[in-house]
Amino acid sequence: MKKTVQELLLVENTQLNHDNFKLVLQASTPLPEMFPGQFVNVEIKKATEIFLRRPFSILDVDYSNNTFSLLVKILGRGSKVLTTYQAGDKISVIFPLGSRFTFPKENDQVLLVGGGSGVAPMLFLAKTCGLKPENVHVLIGARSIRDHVDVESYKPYGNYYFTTEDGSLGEKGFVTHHPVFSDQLGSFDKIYTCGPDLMMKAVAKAAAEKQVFCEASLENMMACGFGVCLCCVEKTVDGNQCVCTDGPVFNINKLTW
Amino acid sequence: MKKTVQELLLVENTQLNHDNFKLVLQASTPLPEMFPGQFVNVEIKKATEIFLRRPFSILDVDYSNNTFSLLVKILGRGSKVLTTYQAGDKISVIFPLGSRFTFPKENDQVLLVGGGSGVAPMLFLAKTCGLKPENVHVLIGARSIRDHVDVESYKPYGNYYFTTEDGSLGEKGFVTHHPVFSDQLGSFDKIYTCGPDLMMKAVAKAAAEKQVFCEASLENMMACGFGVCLCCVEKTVDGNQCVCTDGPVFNINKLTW
Amino acid sequence: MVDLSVRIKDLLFKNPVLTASGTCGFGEEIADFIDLTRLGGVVMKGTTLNPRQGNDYPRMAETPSGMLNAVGLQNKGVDNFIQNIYPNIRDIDSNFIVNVNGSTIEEYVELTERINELDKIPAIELNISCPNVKEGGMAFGVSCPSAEAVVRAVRSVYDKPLIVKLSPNVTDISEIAKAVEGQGADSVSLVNTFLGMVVDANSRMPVLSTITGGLSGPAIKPIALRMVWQVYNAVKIPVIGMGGIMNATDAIEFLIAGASAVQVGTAIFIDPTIPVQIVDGIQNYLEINNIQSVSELTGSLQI
Amino acid sequence: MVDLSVRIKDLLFKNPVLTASGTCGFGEEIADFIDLTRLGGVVMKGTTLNPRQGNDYPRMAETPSGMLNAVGLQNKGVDNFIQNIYPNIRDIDSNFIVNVNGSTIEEYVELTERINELDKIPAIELNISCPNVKEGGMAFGVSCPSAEAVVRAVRSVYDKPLIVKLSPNVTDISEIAKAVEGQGADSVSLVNTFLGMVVDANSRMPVLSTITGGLSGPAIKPIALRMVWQVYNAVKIPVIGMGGIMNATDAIEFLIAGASAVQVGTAIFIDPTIPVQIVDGIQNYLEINNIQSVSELTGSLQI
Ligand SMILES: Cc1cc2nc3c(=O)[nH]c(=O)nc-3n(C[C@H](O)[C@H](O)[C@H](O)COP(=O)(O)OP(=O)(O)OC[C@H]3O[C@@H](n4cnc5c(N)ncnc54)[C@H](O)[C@@H]3O)c2cc1C
Ligand SMILES: Cc1cc2nc3c(=O)[nH]c(=O)nc-3n(C[C@H](O)[C@H](O)[C@H](O)COP(=O)(O)OP(=O)(O)OC[C@H]3O[C@@H](n4cnc5c(N)ncnc54)[C@H](O)[C@@H]3O)c2cc1C
Ligand SMILES: Cc1cc2nc3c(=O)[nH]c(=O)nc-3n(C[C@H](O)[C@H](O)[C@H](O)COP(=O)(O)O)c2cc1C
Ligand SMILES: Cc1cc2nc3c(=O)[nH]c(=O)nc-3n(C[C@H](O)[C@H](O)[C@H](O)COP(=O)(O)O)c2cc1C
Ligand code: FES
Ligand code: FES
Repeated sequence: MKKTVQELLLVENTQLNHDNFKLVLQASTPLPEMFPGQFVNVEIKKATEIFLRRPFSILDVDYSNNTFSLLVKILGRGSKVLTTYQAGDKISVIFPLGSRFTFPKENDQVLLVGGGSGVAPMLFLAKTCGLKPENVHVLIGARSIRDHVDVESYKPYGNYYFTTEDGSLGEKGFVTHHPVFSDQLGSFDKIYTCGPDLMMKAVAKAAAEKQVFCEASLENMMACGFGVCLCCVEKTVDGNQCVCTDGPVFNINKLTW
Repeated sequence: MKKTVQELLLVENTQLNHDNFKLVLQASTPLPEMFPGQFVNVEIKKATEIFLRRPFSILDVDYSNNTFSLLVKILGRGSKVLTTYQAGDKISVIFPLGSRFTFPKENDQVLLVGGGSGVAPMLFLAKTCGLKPENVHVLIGARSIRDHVDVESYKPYGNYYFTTEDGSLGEKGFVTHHPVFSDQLGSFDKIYTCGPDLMMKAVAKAAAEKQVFCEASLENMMACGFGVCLCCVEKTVDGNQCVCTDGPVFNINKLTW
Repeated sequence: MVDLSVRIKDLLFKNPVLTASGTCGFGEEIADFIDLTRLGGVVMKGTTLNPRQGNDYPRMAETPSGMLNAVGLQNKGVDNFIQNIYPNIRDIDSNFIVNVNGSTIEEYVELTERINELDKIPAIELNISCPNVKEGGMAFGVSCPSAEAVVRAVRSVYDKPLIVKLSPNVTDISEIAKAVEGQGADSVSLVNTFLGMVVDANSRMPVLSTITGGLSGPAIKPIALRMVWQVYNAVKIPVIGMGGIMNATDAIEFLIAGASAVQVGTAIFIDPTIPVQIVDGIQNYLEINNIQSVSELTGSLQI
Repeated sequence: MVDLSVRIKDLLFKNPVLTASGTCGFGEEIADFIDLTRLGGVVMKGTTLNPRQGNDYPRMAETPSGMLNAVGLQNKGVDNFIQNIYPNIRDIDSNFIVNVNGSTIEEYVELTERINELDKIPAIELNISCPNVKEGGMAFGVSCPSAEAVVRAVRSVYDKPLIVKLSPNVTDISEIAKAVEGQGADSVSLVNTFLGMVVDANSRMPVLSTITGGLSGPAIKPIALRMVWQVYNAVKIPVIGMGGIMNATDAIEFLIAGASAVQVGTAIFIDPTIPVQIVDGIQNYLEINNIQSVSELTGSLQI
């Protein structure tokens, strides 16, 4: 998978909730194969004082149309401006970047735990991991129902569970409070997680305790995204590693959390 | 005329030729009175690495709609990005700025000489100077017909003459080669000019020779536009003066050209 | 109500936001846009003993997130200031500070003495860091002995608060700060502009008539902030921070890094209402964070 | 055909565009994006005698038109370089230059000796200007005596082209340049990053784990350009210019101001194809302007 810098065409920008948008980008040539966990690095030109690119996970790929999509959550200046782009705009993107989740084995029971901007790779993994839907369990946490991203189109690929901090959707509390997590964790063969640091650390800790295979996709701040700046490092048992090339997906045994 | 910083609404952006656009901006409150020669300073946010505002002359004002218009010619980065703004966009503008042309006396015969980005104040002056149309003579120079800005809607306010360097519209050559200029200059009571430095200097020289009253509107580079940075200075017989506050309109006797 | 006031020696500022010299004229020029009495202070355009025409046009170049200027202290001299400006500003309820410049120590001293006679000028800012003049200016501010010499001479004729404005074009700004503190400066303000240059690739000429000019604006903010922090840790007198402040968050960062007050410069060119927006923004920040007094922010960096 | 080649001592560069140390790994990392043989040279990631883990995360902060980094010379040490990197790059047709770092003069010398054994490393860049390490680094580069001492020691064991990379965090960079020229440096490259700082107003903490870091990118371009011009006017050895170069026009400005070659750093993070675009852009500029050889541009500033 050769990395490239390409000017892509924004073909769709759909607002999903108050601060989440789905952007669909089209290449003029066939896309390389891209996998859950991988990300792209997006240039945001329509703004003063945004200098670096911003990384976003791949949410989905449609090879037949040369398109892929991103789930963009407004966090700060860059993500905010990006969500104002309109169909027809050109956007420079570097892709595909980073490592991928280890796909499960046939008949594995897997739990995917996502939150915040970490929902995208979980949905993409659910869709493409190759398991029967009944073996795929996706747990999504949000602050409140208004922060929840509708996952209707991903429902065919797994079972969905929700938590919200205020109880407005699904169980009240954090993802770790959901019965599928708190009661059944040991029954999964593999756990995958992406989201806020605190969430991932809680998931990793519980997985480690139950000795379940667990991979987390980190979102460290990046300057380049392709392994030259050494800014995105995470401490691992093998020393500092680059989240953008050695990761973003790490087996939790590698991490020093 | 108090200067203000306001967020204005772009209500129209019309492409006039390959590199000229007319932008119409609307205020939410009544506009102050604004005069030919005066300008506004526009913030251009939808671009990386444009830091300062960009000054543009007032092309026209419609007090009943709280709108005024600008004629924007693409010169560099800022003007280019500005012309991509769309109706509905908000733009921060500081206005009104600078000095105004001295209005002619009743029955004066006046010649207005404009070129390049200097056409706007000439059209505004023709429209608002209060003379009978037959006393107003507007001479506009361009490189070629494709650089020419259609002035149809200003035709009722005066007589129009054109020069192009390649002869594709009107007389071939510079404005100074047009008969209305070369033959009749002495017959005018007042001459007004705005445009490229070289053009204005040639006009000023001829006017001085014939001892005709002449005002030029300068376009020195500006940082602030309201007299605090002292960056826009022009040498005058009274020392360095600020084009943004002492000008942009200067009587040519004041200038050291 | 939170307390926004700060003190430099015995001079009270109603809030820590001042406008920077050379970017707000004498205050009057921005009175259309803001109520000057809302500002902690106004540091007026650099003044010299005799009138100066400044440098030739072009004096300005835009740069990424900043600008170069080479104004070169254009001003009408101290007599004009006393006769034509001072009467207009003397009764405005804010601190109008004169930015004092000279080509020689004698000029600095003589100008200071003239300003000293003006009751309603509560302080001076001694500019030993202008990069745009051939004589004096920055030359005084880049070595300890010369900085000490000017400050000593001016201190001997001036009893009101003496702020010394430092140049960032030095290896170790905290050494210079300590040197001027040692000569009795009541405060240091930093930074003045960085010496920079812009070339036009087409004409192969410098853009500025003076070849080099002074860089200001957000581009320099990270360097200025670092310098404020270093100087704060080196001296006991209050530090006035500036360099690329565009909004309240920027200003708060300078306070946290060690500034007792801030100056807003180039931002005024972009929007002259920014200084007042910053006053409001700081107040808001204090309220949200339950901080009683802005002075608690100064040097509150957690490391 | 215009001639893009430049020479530093007896080393030929096919064109004046190099990638800057710490921004292109060892070249291989950007080989997906560009053909490395199109580059004049690749200055590889800063190398030390022993492996270094570098500083803690966070090591990076975006700033207006720039960024701070505090990587702190993370690298696997010279042995790893010789065993695992050198074999991959030795036959690529470009100049792969090692950026040499040490905490002590002895370390600089020992590392240089190791690199000297590598046939296909045609030159070293001696980094006496890294602002992100506690020992050595910038400390050597901000005073003439210490800069002279390192260069003298390294020169005595190294006969190939020796480029010395200077720090901009000094009062007078031309003094440092003259000092290292006096010790036999074949070229100076400048600038390394400016010491800066970013504070998070909410947490009231520095953003970088190291408090301060090195500022790079377009923000620093006007200052870097001024320094290149000053150094060009002060020394006889060729100057390699860098600091915020984002496109061919920027690069040409550095050449005009006095650089014989340029390095492209932070721009690579934005678009790794920029260095090659710059090669093409310079060629295009020469053709349009009827200039035979890029070396005619060097120092061609009309003043
Ligand atoms: C590999 C990877 C994949 C990602 N995938 C997605 C995705 O699919 N969808 C999505 O919405 N977001 C994703 N993110 C996060 C996204 O990159 C950030 O939200 C975005 O860069 C924020 O930019 P901004 O300009 O809006 O925020 P800024 O204005 O730059 O920053 C706002 C605040 O957020 C902090 N911040 C910025 N970026 C990060 C970060 N990466 N980690 C922690 N704090 C940060 C800043 O320090 C600042 O305090 C991903 C990040 C990485 C590294
Ligand atoms: C009082 C005043 C009134 C103006 N009225 C109009 C108007 O009605 N319509 C219009 O189209 N333009 C007008 N201009 C000119 C307009 O401001 C510039 O074209 C614009 O600022 C260029 O910005 P840019 O970002 O596109 O160019 P940049 O990318 O900033 O610059 C491109 C090139 O043009 C040069 N340049 C930029 N601005 C100026 C300038 N003001 N004078 C000389 N050279 C310059 C730069 O040095 C550079 O070489 C006016 C200028 C002034 C001062
Ligand atoms: C156009 C201009 C003129 C300036 N004139 C002066 C001056 O006369 N005296 C002075 O001490 N500083 C002067 N400065 C420096 C500013 O006061 C301030 O130190 C510097 O611009 C950094 O702050 P900023 O980035 O907020 O502008 C000037 C700056 C600019 C941009
Ligand atoms: C992330 C990063 C790492 C760097 N590492 C090194 C290094 O190891 N050795 C070195 O001499 N310079 C290093 N530099 C400095 C660059 O080589 C260059 O001097 C500086 O960034 C200015 O150029 P630029 O603005 O084009 O990036 C580094 C710069 C960055 C941004
Ligand atoms: S972001 Fe540059 S190495 Fe990972
Ligand atoms: S542009 Fe600032 S004084 Fe005229």
